[in-house]
Amino acid sequence: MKINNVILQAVTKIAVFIILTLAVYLFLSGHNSPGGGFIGGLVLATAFVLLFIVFDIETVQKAIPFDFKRVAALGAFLAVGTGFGSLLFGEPFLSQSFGYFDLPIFGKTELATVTIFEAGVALVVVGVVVTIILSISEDV
Amino acid sequence: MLTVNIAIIIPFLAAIFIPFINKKYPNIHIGWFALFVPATLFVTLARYIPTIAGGKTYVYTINWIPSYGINFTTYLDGLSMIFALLITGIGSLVVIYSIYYLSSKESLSHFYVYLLLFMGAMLGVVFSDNIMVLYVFWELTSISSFLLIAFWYHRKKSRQGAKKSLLITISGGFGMLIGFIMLSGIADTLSIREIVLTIGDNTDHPLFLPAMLLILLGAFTKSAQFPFHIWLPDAMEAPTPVSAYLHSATMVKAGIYLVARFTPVFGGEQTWFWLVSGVGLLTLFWGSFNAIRQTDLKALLAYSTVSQLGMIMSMFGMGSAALHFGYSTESVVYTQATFAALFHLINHSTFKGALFMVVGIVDHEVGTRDLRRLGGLITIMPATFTIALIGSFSMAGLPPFNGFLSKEMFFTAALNISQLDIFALDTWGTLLPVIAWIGSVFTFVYSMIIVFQTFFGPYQKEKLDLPAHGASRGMLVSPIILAVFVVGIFFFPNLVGKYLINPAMTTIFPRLAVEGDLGQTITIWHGFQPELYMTIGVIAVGTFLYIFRNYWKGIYSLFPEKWTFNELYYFSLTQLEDGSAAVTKSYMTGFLRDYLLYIYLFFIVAIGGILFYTGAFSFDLTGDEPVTMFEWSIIIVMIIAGITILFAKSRLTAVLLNGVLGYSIAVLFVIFRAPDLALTQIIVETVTTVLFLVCYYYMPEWKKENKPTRTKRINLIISIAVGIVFVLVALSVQSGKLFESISGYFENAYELAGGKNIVNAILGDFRAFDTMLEVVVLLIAGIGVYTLIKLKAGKEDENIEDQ
Amino acid sequence: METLITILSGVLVSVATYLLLSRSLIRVVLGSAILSHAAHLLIMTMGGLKRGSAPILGEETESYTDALPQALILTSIVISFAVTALFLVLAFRTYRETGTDNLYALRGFKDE
Amino acid sequence: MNNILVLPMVIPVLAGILLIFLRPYIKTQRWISLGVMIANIGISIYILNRIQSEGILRLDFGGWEPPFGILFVADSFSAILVLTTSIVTAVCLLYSFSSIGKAHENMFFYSFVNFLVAGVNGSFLTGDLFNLYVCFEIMLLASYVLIALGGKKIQLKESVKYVAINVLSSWFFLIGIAYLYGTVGTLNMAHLSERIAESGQTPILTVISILFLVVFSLKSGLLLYYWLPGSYSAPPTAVAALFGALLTKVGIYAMFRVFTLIFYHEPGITHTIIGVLAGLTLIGGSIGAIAYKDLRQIVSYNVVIAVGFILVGLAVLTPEAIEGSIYYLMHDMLVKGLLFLIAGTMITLTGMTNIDYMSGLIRNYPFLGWMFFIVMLSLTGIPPFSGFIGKVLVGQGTVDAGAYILLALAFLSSIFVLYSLLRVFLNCFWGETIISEEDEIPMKKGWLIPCVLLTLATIGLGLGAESVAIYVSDAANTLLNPNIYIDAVLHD
Amino acid sequence: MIEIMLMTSIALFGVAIAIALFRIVFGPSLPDRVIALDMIGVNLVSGIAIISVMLRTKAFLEVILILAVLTFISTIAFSKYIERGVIIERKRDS
Amino acid sequence: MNEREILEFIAVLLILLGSILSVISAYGIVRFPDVYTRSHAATKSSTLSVLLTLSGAFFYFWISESFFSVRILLGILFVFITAPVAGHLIIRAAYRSKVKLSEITIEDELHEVLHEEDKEFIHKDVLEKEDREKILRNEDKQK
Repeated sequence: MKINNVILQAVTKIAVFIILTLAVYLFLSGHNSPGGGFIGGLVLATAFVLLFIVFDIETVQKAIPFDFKRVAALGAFLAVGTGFGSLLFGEPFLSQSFGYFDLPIFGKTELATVTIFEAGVALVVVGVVVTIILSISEDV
Repeated sequence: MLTVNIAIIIPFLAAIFIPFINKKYPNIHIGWFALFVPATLFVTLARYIPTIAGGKTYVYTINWIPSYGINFTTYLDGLSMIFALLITGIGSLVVIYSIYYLSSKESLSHFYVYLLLFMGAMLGVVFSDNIMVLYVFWELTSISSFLLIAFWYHRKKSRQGAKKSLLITISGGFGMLIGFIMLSGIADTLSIREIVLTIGDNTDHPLFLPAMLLILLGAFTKSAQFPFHIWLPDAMEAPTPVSAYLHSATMVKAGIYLVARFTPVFGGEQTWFWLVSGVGLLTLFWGSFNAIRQTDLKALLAYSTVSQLGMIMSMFGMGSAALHFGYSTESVVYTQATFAALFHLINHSTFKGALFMVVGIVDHEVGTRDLRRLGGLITIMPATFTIALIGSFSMAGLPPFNGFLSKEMFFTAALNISQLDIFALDTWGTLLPVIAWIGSVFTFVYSMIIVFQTFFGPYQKEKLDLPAHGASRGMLVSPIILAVFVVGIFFFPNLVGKYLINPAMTTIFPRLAVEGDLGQTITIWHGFQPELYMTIGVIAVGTFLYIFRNYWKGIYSLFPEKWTFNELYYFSLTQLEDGSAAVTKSYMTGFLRDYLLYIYLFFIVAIGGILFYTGAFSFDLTGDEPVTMFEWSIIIVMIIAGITILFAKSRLTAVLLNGVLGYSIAVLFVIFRAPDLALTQIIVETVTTVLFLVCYYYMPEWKKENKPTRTKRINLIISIAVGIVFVLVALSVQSGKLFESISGYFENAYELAGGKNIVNAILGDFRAFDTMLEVVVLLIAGIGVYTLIKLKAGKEDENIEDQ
Repeated sequence: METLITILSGVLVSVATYLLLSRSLIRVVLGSAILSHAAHLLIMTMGGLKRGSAPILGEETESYTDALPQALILTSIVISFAVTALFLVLAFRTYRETGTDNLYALRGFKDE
Repeated sequence: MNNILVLPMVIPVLAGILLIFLRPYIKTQRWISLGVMIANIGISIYILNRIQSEGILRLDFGGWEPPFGILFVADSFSAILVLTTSIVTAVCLLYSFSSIGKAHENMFFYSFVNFLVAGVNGSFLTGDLFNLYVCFEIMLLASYVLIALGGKKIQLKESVKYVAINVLSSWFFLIGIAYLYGTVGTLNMAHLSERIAESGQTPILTVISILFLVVFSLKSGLLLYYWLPGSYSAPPTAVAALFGALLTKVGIYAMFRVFTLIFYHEPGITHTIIGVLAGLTLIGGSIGAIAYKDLRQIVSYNVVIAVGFILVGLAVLTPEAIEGSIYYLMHDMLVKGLLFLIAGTMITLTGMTNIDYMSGLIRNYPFLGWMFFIVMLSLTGIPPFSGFIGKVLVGQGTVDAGAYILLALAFLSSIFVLYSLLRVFLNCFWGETIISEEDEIPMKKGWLIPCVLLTLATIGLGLGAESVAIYVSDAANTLLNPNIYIDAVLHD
Repeated sequence: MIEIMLMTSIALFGVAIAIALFRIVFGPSLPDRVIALDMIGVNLVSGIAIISVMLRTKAFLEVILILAVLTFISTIAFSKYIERGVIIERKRDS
Repeated sequence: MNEREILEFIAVLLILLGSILSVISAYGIVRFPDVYTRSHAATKSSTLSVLLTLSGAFFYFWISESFFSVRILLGILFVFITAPVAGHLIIRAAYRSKVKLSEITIEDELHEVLHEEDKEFIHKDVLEKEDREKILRNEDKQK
């Protein structure tokens, strides 16, 4: 007997949208309020987890065709790479810098290398969490 | 003078080249190349005899590890000269002998490589001035001897003998190393010469005695002194040239050398005197006594070697008494024991080498060494018989062979020393000549056995493996040369005395030597003295015992096989293995609970113990913040949830309760003003819960633990104790805060790092390295999970690893 | 508060210890997860509790709580998550491969 | 700027990440990993020499002054260990090329090895206690995966225990850090040392130091070595060799660092306990080494003995003893790697693990046999191989300190090492040949060359002990005078 | 006044959580427990909201949202576990 | 009391109301006889309580600090959307896994539709996990 999942799937689509918004918000606001790469990444990962739970793996992967191992590796590469970036400028490893710029539309904006670092962190978190869950689930 | 250093290195270099030469000229017996090395060295060294006899010494240093004073310093003096000549001289003869003894089917290049290694090591031992370098070569002799004994390694007996010799000699070597370390600590130098110079001021150092004992341990094990002699008979599994070389002429004498070398350091001490001469005499007695019962010719020779080594050792011990006095006419008398020791050392090498070679010939030509099967060979191999006769009679102490001279001197020395009134000699001194005499009687008996059992009596052809025939000429060359020396030294003993022994005496008694001459003249005939009567007694009683040996052999059954030291060795080894297997398996259960239990016990005992031992526990509530109602309820919820996990009936309940714990901790983080933590905690908790759920579906249901009540009780006690220790330490830390945290600095995060969220500024900037690494940790876990699940062992991989 | 939290984490430690000492692999994994909870609470306590406001600058306050332990816990949470995940999967694989989750049956080397 | 300090750790990390992308290209993976190790050898030699001329080097990450940021500190001790690690890993990698198999290589094997090395090197270099914990975790996670990689039953069985025990020990580490932070309020090791020196080592600090002792005992296998024999005998040879050479050494390093830099004020308690533990470890290891007939077990217990031996040096805390321990540490890393490689090769060649059933291998594989012989001598401490100088110096140290029981145990254990390996040699290599010409599995060059390299290393280290003497004595000097370290970190 | 009201309400939430824990501990069926967990989650959301009000801080507002999201996810996960055993399916076909 | 304080008071009153509701629903979850009835208490009143509390908090921040919190609004929205679905799912799961109904239940119309295969109406808390494993293992063997 087929189990009807219409309600759940309908709600999930909205919920995932909310979660994604939240994830992006948390990631960006991390510098000045709770959040940051980790949490952003984790929330993003939970969005995926929700998708995997509600839909099935194949459907989700058709929609989001990433190899999450590579996503994780890319993230780690970014995180370590920012450290290397400072080597190029003769600064100590992992030196972060930040500055305030007057951008035409956004006004006074803070740009920091930390953001790249944090993006790496977030990617790793997403990649790893999804990889773990997928690996286990596929192993039946 | 570089020659000495080079003399040590040449054999090693030659050893490296032997396999290559062997490959290049496969038709020529490789022994001829090997012979070149000892022969050249012998000649080179012999050229120094006159200058050394003139009192000159040579020192040369090559730096090895100067930072720790370990340098390759060689020292050529009288003592090392004697040994070096023996090593190279007998070495040359043995190589010649071996060329005819070993057929070219054997892996000759191995044999000569080992032999040359040994030769180099041995030269290193006698030439080294630095005790650490001495130790280096010392162990090398053990190793090369091990390799030589196990030359026929497919034989079980060879392997066993090699193992025994290696274990005993290396263990003794370790003892010696510790002794050397202590000695260098006392004297603050590694050079033997300097130690000899400075040791006089340090004889009351607390480490002096242990150092002496440990160094003696090394010497005794190497020289097969009682009770470490057990390795030598088994070492006879080696090819006969090896036995002749290592186990009679050279390696076993390394221990003697060590005693001689350290006599100026330790001599004059009562312990040294009694240990060296006592053990020596005991070995003399025990070795000669046991030699008689042997039926294997080589084993007999092995025991005879043991006893002869004991004799030499005891003479060195007696001679050391002279150091107790300053130079005077009396003390010179006592040094003659040492003189005799050196003299007998040379003599022993000649006659024992000859005898071993004879036995090798017999074995080679007849195919057996069993005395019960041998007999009547005199007609078949007359030349061999002659050499055997010369060697045995010399060993028995009969004129006109060199053994007679040294035996006489040995008696003289024993008698002289027993007259002394130091070292409690007035009570025990008479024992010395008595034991010496008894040992000599037995020596006489077994010497006769060698000659008469082998060469006289009925010829039992049916018992022999090979048809007997005369020895090949080449094999006879070396023993004949040695036999010539045996006789020659008897007639011209003072040549040896003046050129070889006197300089060595100067080395052994440096303080006496500066005062006057220590040299002696050896006379063949010195009138009707007690020692002559003793010799006559030896011959009379010995002949009697030999003729009636079948009547008294029964006493050997008084010493059953089980009680020998040899049996003790095997027994202790098997016991050791079984015992350690039992012990190890009793705690290495492979059961995780047991392992964790050990850890927890260690934790409780160590931490709890120290906590109370140091009185570190303290408790202070005053700094605490007040607790509100909500917090109470959260904490109580957590405690209940935690304890309920233990009693949960299904795995899902447990996971759920774990989730409650996680979420509650998140709330606590909120209460403690840690928003980032709370966020992370709840998400991580959820993901973990999902993981648990995903995995647990495939795992068995949470069964009730069928553990004995006792186990449960122990687990409970341990858990509670761990919790208590944990809390006690935490409380003590709370009340024992010493410093303010450094984190005030981070409150300037906005100026320093441009972030208002301090925690994030720490993670992303101040301690970004941690974050970077933890990302890596996460990555490893992720990829690791993937590989764990994807890479499964195929059936074909499950072979050996699961035994 | 500090004492109370310390005792709470002590209880968690005891619970985790008991779980770790059990025979069933899944209990051991759960025990290891609870252990990390206790450690995090302890680190939090060591920095002092409820003093000052959340470590986010800009909110008008005179003092902030100690931010360093929070950063440490954050790192530690992630690491223990990684370890727990790996351990869990390992337990799972072990069960699939050997057919048991009883540690007594998983003793490994049989004596030759 | 000392950015070069971070390279021994970051290059492997980066390589490990890159190799994930290069998954299908196995050849490339091999050469990259090997290249990384060789680069690390060069870098660490450079660092080592710079330390001699400039003193201790440090790198503050992100430019944050200690004690606020994290930093890497390289003194001679760490640099020596980094160098040795790189050498051993390079050799083990070389061995794995021809032994580990496609399936493993395809499953990120080289990435994990790189991560493992990164963790090890990070642990050696870091100057921050919490960062040490993180580096430990990197190393441990990589080792968890490596030990189970392949998924054989025995691997899984042993890795479960290994992981459980290490999770517990990491937990102890974490609470130790928490306690220490609660008491002293800082994490930088030099700063910790300074603050503790200022306030004196109060009783509670001593208790905490014992907690750290528990942690590092677990990691290094000091008395708490129960996990070691099982888990070291489960993984493939190349991995086992890496473990045997590296893992316990990190624990030993940490113990040396912590108990010479931070908790050195109460040697009467802490170092006595270390001494007792070292003695017990020597006994337990010696007994274990002769208890089993399984080659892998014998080899693993030899690791235990070495741990006890090295820590004897820390327990007596005299300059000679520390120098001896450092020598022995280097020696042990090289030789244990070699021992594991040879033992693994023997098992692969014969398909057996019980030494009673192997026989006469030397006829088929003479080179292997002689290298085993050399390893045996080297481990026993027979000169002129590398174990000798360490043994002598530790002996001198114990004599100076009057620790005669430890001295006796240390040397007696060497006899047990000799006996256990001699049994292997006599049973397996000598005796009647059991492998006929047809059944003989040909020895691969790829197995032999790494062994030869390490054999040369042990001979070289033995004969050329003088060439490292200045580094070792500088390392010992730094360890014994914590102020040198503190000044370099805090008062520049 | 406001303070007291807030204190009362947070205490009441504590009581509610404790009661829900009773259901988790004693079951009897799994769905009972899951429902109770869901309820605890929701109550914690409220609790955190009150704490933010009490502390007059905006730092925890994210926590509220996240907690709500996660409660939802875990409830779904649990219910799927109960219903089918499998949480994540490779391909939905039943 | 000015206008602002009154508004604040109302906001806090909402919160208090929510808390009282939560206790009531907690009481319900203890007292009701079976899982289906309990879910009423847990999902309906509990959701209301959280909505009330969150609105209270939202208004409070809006009034006292004039901070219009999108996050709380999002939270309210989220709870509002998901709570019923969660309740629905869990009860469906309960029913499908054959959690027994209370003794006092009069009629079970769904039974014939969903559980026609087992007429005996086996009362079990959850489908036996062991059975599932057996099936799983059999499948493995077949492979």
